[in-house]
Amino acid sequence: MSIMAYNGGACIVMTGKNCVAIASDLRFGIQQQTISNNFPKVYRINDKCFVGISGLVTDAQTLYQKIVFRHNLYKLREERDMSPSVVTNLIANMLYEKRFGPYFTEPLICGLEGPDNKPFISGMDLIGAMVATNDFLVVGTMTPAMYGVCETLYKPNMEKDELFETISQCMLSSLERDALSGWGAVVHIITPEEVVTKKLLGRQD
Amino acid sequence: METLLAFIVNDGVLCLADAGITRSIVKMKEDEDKIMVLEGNKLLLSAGEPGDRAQFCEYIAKNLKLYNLRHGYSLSTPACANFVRSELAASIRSNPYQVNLILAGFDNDTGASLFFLDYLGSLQKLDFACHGYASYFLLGLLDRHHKTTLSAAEGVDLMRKCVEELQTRFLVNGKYVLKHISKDGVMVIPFN
Amino acid sequence: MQQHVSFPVFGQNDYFNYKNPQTLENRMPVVDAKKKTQDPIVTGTSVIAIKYNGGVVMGTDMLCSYGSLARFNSIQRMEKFGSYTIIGAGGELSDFQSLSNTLNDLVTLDHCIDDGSKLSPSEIYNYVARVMYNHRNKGDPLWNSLVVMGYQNGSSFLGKVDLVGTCFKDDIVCTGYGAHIALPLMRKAALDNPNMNLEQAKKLIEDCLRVLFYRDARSSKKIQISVANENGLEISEPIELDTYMWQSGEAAVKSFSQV
Amino acid sequence: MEELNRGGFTFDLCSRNTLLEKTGLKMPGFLKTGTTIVGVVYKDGVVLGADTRATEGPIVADKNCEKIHYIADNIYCCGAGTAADTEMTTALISSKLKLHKLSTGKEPRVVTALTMLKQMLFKYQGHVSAALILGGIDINGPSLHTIYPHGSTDQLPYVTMGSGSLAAMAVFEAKYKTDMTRDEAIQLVAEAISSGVFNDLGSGSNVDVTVIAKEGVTVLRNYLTPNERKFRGPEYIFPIGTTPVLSKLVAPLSSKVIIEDVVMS
Amino acid sequence: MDLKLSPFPTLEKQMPIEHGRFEAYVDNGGTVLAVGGPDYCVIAGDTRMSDGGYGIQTRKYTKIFQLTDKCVLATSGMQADTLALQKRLKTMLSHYQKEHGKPMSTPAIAQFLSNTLYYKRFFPYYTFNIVAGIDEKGEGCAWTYDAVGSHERVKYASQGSGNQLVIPLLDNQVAKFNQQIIAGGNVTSQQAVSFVKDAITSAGERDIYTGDYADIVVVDKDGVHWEKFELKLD
Amino acid sequence: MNIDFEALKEPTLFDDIVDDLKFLDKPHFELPPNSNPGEFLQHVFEHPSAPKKLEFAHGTTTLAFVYAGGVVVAVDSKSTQGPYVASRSVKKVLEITPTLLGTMAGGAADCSFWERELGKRCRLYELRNKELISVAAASKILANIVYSYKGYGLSMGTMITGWDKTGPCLYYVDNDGTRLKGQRFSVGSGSTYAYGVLDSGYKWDLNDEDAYELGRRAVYHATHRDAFSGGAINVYHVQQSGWKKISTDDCFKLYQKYYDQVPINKPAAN
Repeated sequence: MSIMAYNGGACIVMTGKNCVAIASDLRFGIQQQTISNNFPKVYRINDKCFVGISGLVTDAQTLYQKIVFRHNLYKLREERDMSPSVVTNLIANMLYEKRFGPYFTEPLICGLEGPDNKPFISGMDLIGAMVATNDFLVVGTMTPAMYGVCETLYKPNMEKDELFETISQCMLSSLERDALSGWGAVVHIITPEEVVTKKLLGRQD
Repeated sequence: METLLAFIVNDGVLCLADAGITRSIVKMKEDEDKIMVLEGNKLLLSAGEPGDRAQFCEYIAKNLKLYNLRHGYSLSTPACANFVRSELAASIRSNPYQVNLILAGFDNDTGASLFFLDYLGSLQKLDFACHGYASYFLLGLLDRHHKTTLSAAEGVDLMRKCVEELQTRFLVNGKYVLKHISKDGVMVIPFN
Repeated sequence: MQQHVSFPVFGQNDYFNYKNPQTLENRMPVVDAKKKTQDPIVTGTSVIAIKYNGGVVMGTDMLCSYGSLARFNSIQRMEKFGSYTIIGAGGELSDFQSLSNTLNDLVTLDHCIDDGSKLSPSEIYNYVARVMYNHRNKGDPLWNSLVVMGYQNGSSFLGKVDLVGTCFKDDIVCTGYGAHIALPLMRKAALDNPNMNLEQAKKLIEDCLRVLFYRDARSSKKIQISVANENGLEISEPIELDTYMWQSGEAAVKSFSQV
Repeated sequence: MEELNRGGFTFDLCSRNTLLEKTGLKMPGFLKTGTTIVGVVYKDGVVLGADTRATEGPIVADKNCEKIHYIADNIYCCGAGTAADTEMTTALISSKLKLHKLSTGKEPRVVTALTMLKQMLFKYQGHVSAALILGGIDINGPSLHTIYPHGSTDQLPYVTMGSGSLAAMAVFEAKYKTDMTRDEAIQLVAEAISSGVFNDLGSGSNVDVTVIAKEGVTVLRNYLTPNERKFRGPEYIFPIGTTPVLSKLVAPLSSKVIIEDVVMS
Repeated sequence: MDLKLSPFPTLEKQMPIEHGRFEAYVDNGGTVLAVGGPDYCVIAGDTRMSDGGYGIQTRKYTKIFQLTDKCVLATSGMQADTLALQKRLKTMLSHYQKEHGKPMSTPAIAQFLSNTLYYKRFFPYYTFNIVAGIDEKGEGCAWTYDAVGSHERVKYASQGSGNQLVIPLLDNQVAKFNQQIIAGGNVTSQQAVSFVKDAITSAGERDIYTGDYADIVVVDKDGVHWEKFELKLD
Repeated sequence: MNIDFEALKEPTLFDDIVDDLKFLDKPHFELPPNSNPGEFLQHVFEHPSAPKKLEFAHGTTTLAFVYAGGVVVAVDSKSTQGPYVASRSVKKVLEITPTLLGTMAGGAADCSFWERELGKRCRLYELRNKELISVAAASKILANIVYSYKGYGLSMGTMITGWDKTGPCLYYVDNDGTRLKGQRFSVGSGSTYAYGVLDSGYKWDLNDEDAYELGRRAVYHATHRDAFSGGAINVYHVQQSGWKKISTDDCFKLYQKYYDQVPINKPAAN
């Protein structure tokens, strides 16, 4: 078993029209034993930036705390929130610093960028190789399944409700085939006006 | 081969730990207390290398005390859990502690809470938590029978059911220590 | 050599009296003393071939290497079998020679039967594929990549067989480094000119072998080109490739002292 | 406490990671660019080319990534190998070169970038696995170099790197001429990259080309896009309410939370 | 002293690409999938055959093999094993036809393939199979296998290098998992073909071993209908 | 003594391809070349340039227990290949004969092939002896077969159960050749979780409905905790008259039922 799959976990980010969505599963397991079915992997950095971290849970928690620490310093210094692209660069550099002894986490970043709230998503591998696209990104224990459904079901310029249904279906369908992630899912839709969080009914086996 | 088990009941948390210390094939001791009381309102259950366990738990206990002396008040249970997690996650990089932990506590404003920590430094809040091979037998059983609305007496009965199951199916058996934490503080409940 | 364990169940009267697969002679296949090719010793490199509008052209160089030693520099790596088929071989030379013995026996047998029907390229191709696959199953592979080409009754044949028995037919076939270097060039050429004539095809093969000579350290510039078409089979005499004007790099390398 | 602005690699997780590996867990792989990257010198400059596929094992992780990195206004660099290494190495050298330029007040030379890169890669003895093609133009005219992960370098009129290097090199060996025109050079580079894209599974999607000439740099991002998706069925529509939802929470934005002064009475 | 007189210097271990340890198995990649309907079955398979690494050996090797006029076998994995398996089945099916005077039914073929694979339990065929077609009642059916013959009758199936990409999509669009509102009724075979094309195109987008062309095969009461379909060549 | 003259024979042209035809005579197992069959599959995929390892369908929670009313068998239906869920609809109760049931844990192909074979042999026994085979004998046949393949790498953990002259009977048989008679067994990766629930709720004189629910619950909680178990839960009941399938319940539905989970946006009409 890969270290990345030790605790299980899956995340998807997807863009819509003036909105972005981020979804994660809820399992926290130790190898094949499920410890908890209430462990969301999405963290709020600020109103317009969310980070999903899958991989080894201890590293995800450590990394999240470090990001928040840096973000707070940034806020103290600049009196503004970090934009998602800045968060991306920050995390990429933090991860690459540990090139030879990496954190076993793959973060996804999503949010709304700039004054005109352009949807922004990005992701990276465990040593900070950035991947920036404008449709969707996935990480987790069963990435092929997630790529497969997203590739087909994604369409550009979705309204927020449509985006919610699409990302939820992508998430639930790929969890259906993943033994190490699942046990329910949570979706956040980020729009300039509000952040809607919905907990999905998902399989518990 | 050690067993830690804790679950929330309606007035607090019940914590059970085995009382054995084994070395290779020898049973060294049968009355070890693996449930440490922290500042009167928290219980730290630990399992793992005996040396690491003692060192780490004492380190945590003394630092909590230090915090209390410096600030004049104690860490809440969730804050304590986060402190323990970051200490574990930091120490594993150089000097790994091979300890698995459960932290239970009762705070006057938020009530009872229970945290699961593994030796890597993963933290999760739960209604019931179990460490060791025993978890393979007990998690299913607790899923079936545990409710947070159980009274303390019913909780003790459930503990007995768990121990009974271990005695039927688990290779290793010995004595156990049971503690209950509530707004009235920590109480050791006679068991075995 | 015992290669199989009988299934202990079928066709027996007494269900407790089955042949026990654990008994010694059944348990282990006898390890025979014959040395099996697990490492090629004297090897030929790429074979490349392409179909054109009236047949097939194949080219190889003539070098057989012993590790990094250019050991034998005038080996013909293509051979005719019967009236319609040529096989080109890369990989272990001795394995190809042994295979060619077997195939020649097959051709002789076919000749002796004298029923007016002759072995077609596709028959030989299928036979070779089975031989290679069965050798693989015995853990005793013939360490070759073979290109089978032929021309019979107005249709061209071109196929490849490798050491585990993988086999396929295609319009362009390359083995060894050819599959990495020549194949892209030939695919592009075939795309640009789908209806190639013999001259163009020969030129293409020659060009590709030249590029292979530049980049494959186990190749030589002494080559042979064979053709299968309505005039029958032909394997050319050795050809010496003319190679590049090496001065071409001068311009860019003139400031090399900086590096 | 978090150390800030310290720079360089840290190795504090290494011993833990070895420990984890000893428990039988497998180390994960990194994002790789299978890649075909090429460069060619023509009459008045250098043309660099790259495909745009990034892979994670057999899965395409990014269909349109950028592999031609900016080093300086007159120098660009193509990267193959571990994606993070190529990105970070080129970014680092780029910033160092900028500082160099600011302190000397002169246009950076290609060999300066080359030396910085090779010294850095040699220092890490191949563990930073970046295979690079460095192209640029300076007072000595156009020049083109390859840098291997261990720090060895060379200078040639036409070069290829990556898993598709053989396919691309075949095109160069067959069709390279000295003193090509700009258009010929772009054509040749595009053909070499296409050769990699279509024949090497590690390379794919689009062709990026960057032309570096005396007059300036032309970045032809997605110069060719031969691999657009060919078929799409009817759209998949999920009516609102398709997915079962257990709970919903609408969090107002913190900027919209109005904190009113409490009026003292 | 150990004096050796050997005719040549000792061989270096570094060999060109083709040399090295003998590997009994090669994965030639590719994706196959099947969707069964009320009176038809759609089967698709790409035609790329890779060399186990980054090379494409040929762009047009079909992975679908017709067994009877009601049943096809779609296989991905090692091509040499696939071919041996196909030949073996073909021989046995023609034996059956001669002995019984009728072709073997699709469910019988499904069980027969399972046994055939299990006889290679200790030296398995590196093949991933789907048997699909229509059964005696005329209903579309598919069976999916693991390498040693564990099999299950299913409504839809996929195998091969793009399996994990395709299957959740089928779960979503054919089985309609996790959906409270399900629009649309029975799927016609044209709709199924269009969907299958979409699915294999998506697999080709993300799986490097899937591509070039695809065979789309429809099995219905009139027999087996083949169609060629273009995928990406990169 | 037999002397092997095989080596002295002149090789013929078709020696090489004749292996392909041997299967026509008689079914048999083909063995890997020059190696121990039990280790072959481990070694062959070790090399870095070897293709992806073959993953056979695996995983499971199965249980069976004897009580006053007969035997209850409850199983999950998930099959996994590594972390990938190959299926959630596997039939893990194998209906060997109208009176005998077997369960499947470990290698799916191994279990289904050999229990199918066992079914054939039991039927033959019945035809020869004009009486049903006892559960003891049937399980012994299976144990003997797999024992004879010890070291070949078979993987199976199965329970054979039925009702014969001696009453309800339950045997556990695995690939090592272990064969145990007992009252309660649970096999598979999720078995320990199931034991926890089963032991705490088991009584000899359960009524039928409670017994079914106990089996179902035990497997349900195992599927929740064990990543490699899940799908639907099948419950069978072995009675004097033979076995009867009681129910198939999807774990997802059971979860919604046991924990009263209703979506807030549930459509009214459906």
